[in-house]
Amino acid sequence: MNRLKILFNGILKENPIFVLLIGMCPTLATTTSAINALGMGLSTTFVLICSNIVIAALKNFIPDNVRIPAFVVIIASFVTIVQLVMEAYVPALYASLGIYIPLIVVNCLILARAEAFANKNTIFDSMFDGIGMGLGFTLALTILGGVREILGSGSLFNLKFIGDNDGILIFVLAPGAFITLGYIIALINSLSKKKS
Amino acid sequence: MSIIIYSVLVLVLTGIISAVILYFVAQKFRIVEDPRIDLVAEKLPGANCGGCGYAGCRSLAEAIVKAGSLEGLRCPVGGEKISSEIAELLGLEASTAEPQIAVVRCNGGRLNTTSKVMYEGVQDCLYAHLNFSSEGGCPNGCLGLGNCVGVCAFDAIKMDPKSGLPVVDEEKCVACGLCVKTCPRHIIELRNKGIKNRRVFVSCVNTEKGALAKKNCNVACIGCGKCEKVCEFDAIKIENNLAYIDFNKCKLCRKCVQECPTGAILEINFPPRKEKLTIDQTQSIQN
Amino acid sequence: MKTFNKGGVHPQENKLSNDSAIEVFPLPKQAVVFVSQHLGAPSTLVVQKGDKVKAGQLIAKAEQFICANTHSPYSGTITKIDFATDFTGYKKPAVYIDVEGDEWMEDIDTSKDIVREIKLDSAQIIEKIKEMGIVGLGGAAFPTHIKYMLPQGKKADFLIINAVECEPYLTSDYRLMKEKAEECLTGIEILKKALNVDKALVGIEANKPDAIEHLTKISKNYKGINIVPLKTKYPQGAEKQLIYALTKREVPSGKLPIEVGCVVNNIGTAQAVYYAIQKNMPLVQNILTFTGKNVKQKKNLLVRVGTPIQSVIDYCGGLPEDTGKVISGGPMMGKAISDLSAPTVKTTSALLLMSKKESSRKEETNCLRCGKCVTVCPMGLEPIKIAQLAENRLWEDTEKSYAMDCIECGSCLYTCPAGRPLLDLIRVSKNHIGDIRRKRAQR
Amino acid sequence: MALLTVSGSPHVQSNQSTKKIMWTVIIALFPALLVSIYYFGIDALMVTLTSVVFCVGFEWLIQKYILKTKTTIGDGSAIITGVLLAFNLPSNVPLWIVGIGALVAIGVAKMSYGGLGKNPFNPALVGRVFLFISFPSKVAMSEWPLPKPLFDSSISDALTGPTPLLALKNGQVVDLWNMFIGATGGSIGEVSAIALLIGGLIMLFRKVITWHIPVSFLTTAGVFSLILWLVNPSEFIHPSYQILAGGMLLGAIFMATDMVTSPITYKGQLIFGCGCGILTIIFRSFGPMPEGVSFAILIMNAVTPLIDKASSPKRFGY
Amino acid sequence: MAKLDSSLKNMVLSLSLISFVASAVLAVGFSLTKEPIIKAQQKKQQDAIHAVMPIKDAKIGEKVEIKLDGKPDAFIIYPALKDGEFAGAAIQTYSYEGYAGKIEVMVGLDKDGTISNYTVLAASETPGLGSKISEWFKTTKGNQDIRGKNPGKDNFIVKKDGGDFDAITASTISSRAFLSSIRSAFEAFKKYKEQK
Repeated sequence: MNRLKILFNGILKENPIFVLLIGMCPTLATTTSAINALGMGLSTTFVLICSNIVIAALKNFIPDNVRIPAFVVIIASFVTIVQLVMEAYVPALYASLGIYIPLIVVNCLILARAEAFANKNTIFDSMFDGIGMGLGFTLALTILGGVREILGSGSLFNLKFIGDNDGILIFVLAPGAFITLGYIIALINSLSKKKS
Repeated sequence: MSIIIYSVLVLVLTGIISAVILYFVAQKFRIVEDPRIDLVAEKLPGANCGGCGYAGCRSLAEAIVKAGSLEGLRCPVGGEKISSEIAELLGLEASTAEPQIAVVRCNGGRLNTTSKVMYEGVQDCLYAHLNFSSEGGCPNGCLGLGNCVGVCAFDAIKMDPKSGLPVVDEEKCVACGLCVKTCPRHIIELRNKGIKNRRVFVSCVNTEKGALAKKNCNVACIGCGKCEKVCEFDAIKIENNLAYIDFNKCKLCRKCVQECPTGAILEINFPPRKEKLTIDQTQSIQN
Repeated sequence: MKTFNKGGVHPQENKLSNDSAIEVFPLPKQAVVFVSQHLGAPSTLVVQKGDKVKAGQLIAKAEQFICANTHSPYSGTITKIDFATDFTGYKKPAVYIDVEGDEWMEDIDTSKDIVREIKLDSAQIIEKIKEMGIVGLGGAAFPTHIKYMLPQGKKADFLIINAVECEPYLTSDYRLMKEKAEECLTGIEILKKALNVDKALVGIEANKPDAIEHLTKISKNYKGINIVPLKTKYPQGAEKQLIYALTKREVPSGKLPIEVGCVVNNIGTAQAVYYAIQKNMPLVQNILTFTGKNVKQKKNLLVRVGTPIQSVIDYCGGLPEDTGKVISGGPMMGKAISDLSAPTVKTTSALLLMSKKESSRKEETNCLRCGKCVTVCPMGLEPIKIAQLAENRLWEDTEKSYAMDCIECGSCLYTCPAGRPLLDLIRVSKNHIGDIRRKRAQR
Repeated sequence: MALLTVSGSPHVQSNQSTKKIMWTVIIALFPALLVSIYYFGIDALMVTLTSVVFCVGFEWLIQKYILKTKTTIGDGSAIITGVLLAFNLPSNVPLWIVGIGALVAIGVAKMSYGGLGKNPFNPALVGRVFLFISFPSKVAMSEWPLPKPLFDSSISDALTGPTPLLALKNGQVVDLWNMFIGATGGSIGEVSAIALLIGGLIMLFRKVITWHIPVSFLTTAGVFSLILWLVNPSEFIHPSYQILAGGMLLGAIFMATDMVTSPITYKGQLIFGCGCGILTIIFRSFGPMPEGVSFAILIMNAVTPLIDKASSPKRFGY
Repeated sequence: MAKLDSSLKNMVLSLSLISFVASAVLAVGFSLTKEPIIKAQQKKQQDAIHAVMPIKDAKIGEKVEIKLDGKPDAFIIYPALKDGEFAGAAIQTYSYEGYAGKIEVMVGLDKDGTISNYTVLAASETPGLGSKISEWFKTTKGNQDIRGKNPGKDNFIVKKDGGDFDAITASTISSRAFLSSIRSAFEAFKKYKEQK
């Protein structure tokens, strides 16, 4: 029950993108299409789960004053592994996400969860937190990417549905990311306000 | 193979060097702070409402740890529970105080006064207070522009659109006292919540002489002194033509309520009496 | 033509009662005189219930530094000493007098002769001003003698007389200058002597050409009194703006005019000083403009202090049907009256009756950031900014935006096309800043 | 008798009001609209009407159903946004695109910030730039409808060609007089210098705007482009063309002077105008696009709070 | 186990151990994925070459690097050999004049220099606008198809500048850059033939 709560905490109540607003760099950069967003979300989720587990396991071994460099080393290792594997076995995805993969290292989401959760909780709790936060991140990214793709390119997961016409181009560009994100957050805030 | 050795060497060396640097930096810039402050601050609600008189929850925590006692340092929001928790944490004795609630001591409003003038301008009690007495003419009564509503951090005070008077939500009010400080006419008071939330109080702050007060407002206290006489517990005092019930002495017998000729004394959360009350305002406040 | 350096507005002048000569208002049967009618510490009552008083007799004594005497404007019996409602609806201690005849104290000269010779020296004049309960009649009711007790090391260069009357509607000073020019100028002469200066500057706005002409003509008989015509612009009559207009000196923020060697008094005050010194008559009456667009009988009245406002209205033909607001003073800085039964005080210089339509505020819309409030602010403040901070209850920030420098002339609120209550908000901020400063001083 | 009213002083207010200001601007926009109807025909009118109807409609819908506040469409500000948005679009633009532009101008640039007076950017310009970025193939900035006087049947329909600025960039010759009266290609409202100047004078006379922004804008642009022209007349355009061509006058008179998004003090307004002028010429001369007024004004809108901070008036007594 | 103190010994030990493990893991991971990555990259290159080659089943000869005057980088020519005869080439060319910097194109020419096909290897042009270069110039529509045209005969300049080809709507700069890269490729091709 408690772990379930941790899981859903990341997906809904403390959704990293829509509520906590952390990890904005990949959010804005990689959500030009739903598939890119999904790829980025899943890679981040993988790193997040792994780093959460490892950090929770090592938390007593790491003195407080070196915890940040230690976390960074651990996170960076996993990111590099993801990058190597992706380049070797899924070159197509690597081509579109490649330059953003190394940025996962400095994604605040991962460091924030390490600092705020994994460093204080058990391995299993941390794993669930990683899964929840990762799924929340992936979900948010996919929604954002989906909306931007629909508006910007007139397609979803690369399936075109408005014929030959282009979409509203600005949504594929950087300003579109900000506009879409802003309005989605506004919508979620107003919905959650109505609920309470 | 060389790449493995090479990368291991580089990374381990970086690790060692940065650990050493970090160690000396940490030594040099260590801030000595009582770790108990953090612990106490964690216990506090974290709303930073300022009800305790400090800038925020952390300031209160600092003050508590510094003072080494809870004397006069109390979080009105958290109340007894938090006080005792903090006391336990610091090994202190908790000061006990009864739970309190904000009480609006004016029952004039639109229902019991007739407007003599109209106010126009910024909807701010303080400004109206500077410009004139009130629409009904009472120089002490509620102006009804809602400064108290604006400052409440807990959404616990609302304007009743019918009477034009503020109404305190018993569930939400935490007795932080912000509205008390804000009201330019000092109408709102923190009173003990009372047994089963039952309270008896004089809902008037008008200090004019009886006739004058009554001229402007149907439910004004006219300072007649009947309640003072009927009270068996010496809880009621008349000063400046105004009765005041000391909530520490009041035993909630409700004799004064029946005695009051204008209905300025209100009883809250009591079960209905057998004989019907003459004043229907009591009900309106209860709702 | 000279004027102040920044800001200002030009509301419709509406000097409707320009042509009505000063009329003596009949004595009321019953009068209520407030014990304290000035800015500062309250005066102490020296009469009791049942006492017989004569006009000009002292009824409350100033016992503290910033304080003024109060005299009885009537002869009669004191029937009651109690609280009375002032025109804002608040209660203040007052003396109720049943008026019987019009008997003045023996040493008061009630004749109409002009006495020009000044017998007293500076210190004696100041003492006499204090004794006669003279307060500034420009509106603030600040005890006059204090202005003349210069702080150590300060020397005045100019006496500045405010005869600007920049408020729309008001004509009492104008009538005063036309009808009692000699009295005014002698009063200025006395004030000059009290201050030990040889130059007095009288600022008059250009919309009163015959007053300027008249005074200039007569002032030839007096030494060192310069009549200076000024461009018609509100708020020319504000102390700091007037000093700038006449001398190009800027009073530093938070400082008094004496900082730049000036002392400012209203022309009405000068006349009151004349009566006090030359005729021994305390301040018990003043000239009151009764005006308004719908008022049938627009008058300038010589009214004793303590006359019920309602009786003045009745005398002039009653309240017009659509009256929405009765204002004590001018439309720009006057105060709205909420209780017509209240009596007049020393500084009630006008009663202005405005129709509902004329006086009600514009519909409020969002601020357009047009910047007109900034352009018209004579103090160079940014009312838009202060109001915004005040709406967010950031009082300490309003202090940093210099809200305390506001002279409350109301130009910002007058000019705002969006009808924002700018001045209201600034006044609220000033009040809060006052609290903050008091708290700071305690620490 | 009715109750007396109590309020703080002052008790009189000037007869200026938000509504009056807005309607004056609308009247001032009329000459330019008439000229473009003359040259671009019924299309120009249709685009303008569509834009106005959508702007007012969106404002009403948003206030009524999303914000649930009092509707304020009567103040005329949405109409101005509508007209200005249309003035920045070519007359051959599809009407549904105008609708999207109106939604962005009103919904995104104005209402999201809290409505009239709170928007940091000029809504019409945001709408225009949005369309320009989003539909480059439909709101093409390279091909514009050419003028076709209303009563001249010798020219067939739907001719397009470059705007004067682009033509000049390509080394073609453009007639200055045509640019002055408006017989030239361009977006609906920007073609006629004389009509825009008349509108500006109306606003100046009615004290809706002051001279500071337009004059500093145009002077700076003129001087800066003159310097460039003197340095290299073959590469840079003559200042007289710079000022008459494109959206320069429309921007300087109607867009930059939008009181909501420009600085409040005269000093600030001069800085603002200078910034607009310099940026416009930089964008036009060194940027990839022929036009730069919209971007220049939007960028200066963004720095307006800073200008406000830096240009607060000198206080009395300091 | 209680958390370790932040003493010098603990800090150095902990951080260096973590670094050691991380680097070891990474090094191993790198060596494991090295082969597949190289293979994947080569495959991509090969695929591109084959896709643009004028003739099917051609044997690809030794690559040649050609330098041109005024161009910073070398152009790489992969000659196609049919029955040992030179039958055209795939040329890896580039232009720095794109809207967002460098674009890299693989273009196939037959032995006369007539373009058979092309593919864009790398470009960061504006999505939805400049990014259309990957399809635009092989779409049969108007004057935009460059396949079957010969830079030696046709004018590989956009119409607006007096050439033969339609530029992408609203992306003249990207179109210019693309056509310029094709011209460079032809120059390199000529030089290669001369050298031979």
